[in-house]
Amino acid sequence: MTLEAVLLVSAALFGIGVYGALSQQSFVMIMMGLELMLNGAIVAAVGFWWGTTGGNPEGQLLAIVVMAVMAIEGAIGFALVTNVYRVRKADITEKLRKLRG
Amino acid sequence: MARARVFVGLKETLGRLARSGPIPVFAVTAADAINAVRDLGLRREVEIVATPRHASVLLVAGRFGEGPIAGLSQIHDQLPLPRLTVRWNGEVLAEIPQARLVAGDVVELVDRLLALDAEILAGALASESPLLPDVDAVEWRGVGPYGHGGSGMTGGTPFGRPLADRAPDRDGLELDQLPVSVGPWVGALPAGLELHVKLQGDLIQGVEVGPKVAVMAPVDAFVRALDVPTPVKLLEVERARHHLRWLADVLVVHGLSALGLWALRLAHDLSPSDRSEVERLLSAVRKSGVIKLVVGRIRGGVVSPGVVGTGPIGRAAGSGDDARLDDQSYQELQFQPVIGETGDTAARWNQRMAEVVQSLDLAARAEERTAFGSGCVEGPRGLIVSKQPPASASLLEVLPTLLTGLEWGDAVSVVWSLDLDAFATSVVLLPSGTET
Amino acid sequence: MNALASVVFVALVLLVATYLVAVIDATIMIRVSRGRGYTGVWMDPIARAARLMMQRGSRTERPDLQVWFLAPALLAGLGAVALASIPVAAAVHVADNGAGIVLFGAAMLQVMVAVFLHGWAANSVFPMLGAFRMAAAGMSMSIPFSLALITTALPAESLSVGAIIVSQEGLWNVVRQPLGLPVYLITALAFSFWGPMQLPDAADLAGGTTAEISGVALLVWRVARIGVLVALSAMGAAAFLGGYLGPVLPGWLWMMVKTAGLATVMVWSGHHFARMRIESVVFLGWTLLLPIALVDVFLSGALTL
Amino acid sequence: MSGVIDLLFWAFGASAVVTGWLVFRTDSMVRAAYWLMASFVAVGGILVLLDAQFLGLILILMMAGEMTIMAIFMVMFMMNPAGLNPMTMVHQHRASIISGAGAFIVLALVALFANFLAEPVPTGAEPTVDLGVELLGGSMLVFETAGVALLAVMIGAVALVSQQGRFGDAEAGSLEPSLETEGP
Repeated sequence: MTLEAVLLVSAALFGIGVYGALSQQSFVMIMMGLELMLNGAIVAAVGFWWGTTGGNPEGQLLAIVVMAVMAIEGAIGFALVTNVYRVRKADITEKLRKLRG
Repeated sequence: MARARVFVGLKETLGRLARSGPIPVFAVTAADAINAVRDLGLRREVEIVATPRHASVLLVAGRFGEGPIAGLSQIHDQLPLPRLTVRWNGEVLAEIPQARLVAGDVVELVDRLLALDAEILAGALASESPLLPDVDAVEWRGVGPYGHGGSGMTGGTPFGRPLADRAPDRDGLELDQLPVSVGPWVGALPAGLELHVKLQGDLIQGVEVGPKVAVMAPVDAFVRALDVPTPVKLLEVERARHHLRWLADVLVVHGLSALGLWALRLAHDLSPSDRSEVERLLSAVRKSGVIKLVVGRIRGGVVSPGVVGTGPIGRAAGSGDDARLDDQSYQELQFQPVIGETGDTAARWNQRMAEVVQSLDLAARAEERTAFGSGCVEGPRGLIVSKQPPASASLLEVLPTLLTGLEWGDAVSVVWSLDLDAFATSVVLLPSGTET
Repeated sequence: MNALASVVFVALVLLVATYLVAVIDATIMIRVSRGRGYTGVWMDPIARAARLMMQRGSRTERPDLQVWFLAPALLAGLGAVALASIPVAAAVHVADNGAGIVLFGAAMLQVMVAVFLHGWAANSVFPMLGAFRMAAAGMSMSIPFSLALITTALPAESLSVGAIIVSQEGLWNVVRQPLGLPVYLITALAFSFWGPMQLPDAADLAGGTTAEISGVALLVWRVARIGVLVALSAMGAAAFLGGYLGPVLPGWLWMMVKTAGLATVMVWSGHHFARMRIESVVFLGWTLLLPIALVDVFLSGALTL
Repeated sequence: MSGVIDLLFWAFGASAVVTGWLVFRTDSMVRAAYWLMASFVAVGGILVLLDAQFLGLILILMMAGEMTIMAIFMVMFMMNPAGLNPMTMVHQHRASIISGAGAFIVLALVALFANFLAEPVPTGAEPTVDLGVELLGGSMLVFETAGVALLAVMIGAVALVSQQGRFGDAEAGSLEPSLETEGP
């Protein structure tokens, strides 16, 4: 288990996340792509903390911040999806041509 | 070879062990067998289960009308192997000719069940094969470029199946509405009640009551009292027993199966001297919070006296109408009906629980008095008049308006609190058997 | 080798405890229902298990088969993982690493997932409603649950269950944090979906998520459900009642007694309190238990400082 | 021992990637949500292997709730969430594949050929304790900021979804947009 290996896994997760976020039509699936990208970011952050910082806890702190970002993304994302659906009856991006109300 | 022998030995051991436990039975009951099946549930050798998936024996009890019994074949095929069908006190079934016929009381039935179950577990008796072919109700076929069929992402009939249609809901969203039909034989609802429900999540958006199952009307003490003056003591004990059995059912539905079993035990051989025990049960029920914290919190489910004026439901809604008031011997006993106010679910619970005690009290003071016999009787569900459908029949018509807008759990509570006669037998038989 | 031994150990403990809880449940059932003179209590669970073992499984139309079969196993595994994070005696534990209590919490929150999948995969209406109920109840209860649990780590200044037990040498957490145990027990009922919180497998859903399964699947599900209850009771004993600490008797026996006590309380509640409405459960979790749990955290924090 | 660790790591890594990939390959929306959770659980395992037990376990703990919410949203908003009829809901597919692969390749190259300084976590360190001290010590401000941000988000989310939001009924001025593209 080397730092390179950890970063490879993180890169793969991030790549899949990019693919998902760009390719999916459903809002919720797009959010899943974003979550997957953040997932890769967490792996990378903890990997660096483990491999290069000599156990400096601020590395872990970064991962915690990423998790907070994840939660924020989830909450705001779901709120927006719900509201958009309520107002526009749209659940896929194609139904949202313009973002004006 | 050796492995085979070990396997057989293991099966025998399991079978012997299984025999020492209760036999899970799923019951399909006509109106005249409901109480018999309740008494069956009191026996330790038997356990009445709420879904055919958990049962080893399918029990079809009582006298049904002409024609096939709704949904019976599907239920039979839902029983896991090894399975067995027993027909109790009724004609041969058109759907399940291989069903074992049993006539007689609970004791005989239990003995027969034990014997048959032992044979099945030992493998001496072949398990019943399915009645219906194992094919999909509607053919699944792919349409369109991805097999999602028809118009765009949302719509069309994927694999020939219509999608749930969308409808506005209370959150201002427009979400799927699942059309499902429940019953007529499912543990969550009274026997014989079939509901076609539009569900949004667990919110009921629309209800239709399915067709009634044709059954022979039961002839109980109250029906006999239509033309024969009957001892007040007997009538009131029967009334208390009816309410206790209702209480047993609703307690089980609300997750209090132990208290429900207690109520059944009390109802089984009830006498006016049991009053203190009954009151102990009722206080245990009140302590369980089922009235204050569960059914008391349900918004809706109110039945106004205009819909049902008589019986516990009417009295719970504040109508003082009670045929016993017009009867001379009840007047001698200074009978005054218990009258509620709100007419909601909790009120119906309190009403029946109060009437149990009142009936036992009346029965204790009744001595040899007799009552009724002039063509109209105050039954446990309300006024019974010969040549007329029972008052409770009108409940089935108002069911849709009562249930729409409730969550499923609340809807079930409301349905049970009505003490529905789901068969709503419109024909009242006289003891002679001649229809009036 | 060591790993294998610990797996076997946990599995055995879980099985025995499950059997005992089933017997306790049957006993209370008999007592409450006034079924006098019944002596088959010890045999009853075995007989039922044997019957289920002889039953064939059942199929619905187009179920999510893999998920449907895996969900009971998942639930059982979660119960085992949770149990593994709890020391049964001084320094006798399987997986109580630096953050044992977080491991326990993670396993318990995954119970919600197992039940949801179990109900969803059946492709039938009652199981699906049960799944949604579990999601709602689990969501509302998870935060008070985690808070009440994590508060016990404050006096110990460590997240390891062992350290939490040791920190109660002088004074048990049930006294030090009087709000903790009630909140924990109520939320534990929700996560073992037992008694008043038996929503996903409720009778008004004709068995809920179990309405469509039979045979071994049903057996595994029931055993796993009791296993989760056992794990929750054991953690309650460890985090609030001082775990294996106690005079005279050996530690493991104390642990057993306390766990059995809490399990009995929860099972007893199932026969004496009616099933709550899902709405009340959500209301209870968010508006009552959450503030109480927060007060619990603040008080305990102040006391610890 | 390190052999076992490596084995576990590769097992977790592979399952994290594979399940992450399956998220976008399955038809059933509930499966998609829980494949994602499986990916997170595997990552949690990796974090535990990387001596960050607390982070790994808290990740698993968080994701149980979040992914259940995801699954329910999928069931709410997608037609045919059970995937009983196969469908692919993608646009600009090739571009997405290319950019995804590109991102992976770039990051992988960085991972393989950049040289990082090697200061592993000293053996015998207690990362959980250190993290706790750090959170409520040196980096308290960061931690508190994250907390406050979450609080703000909660309030904002509630304001957004509540039918009577700050700006009146959410229904106000709603109109069904057409799927046709306006203009050339």
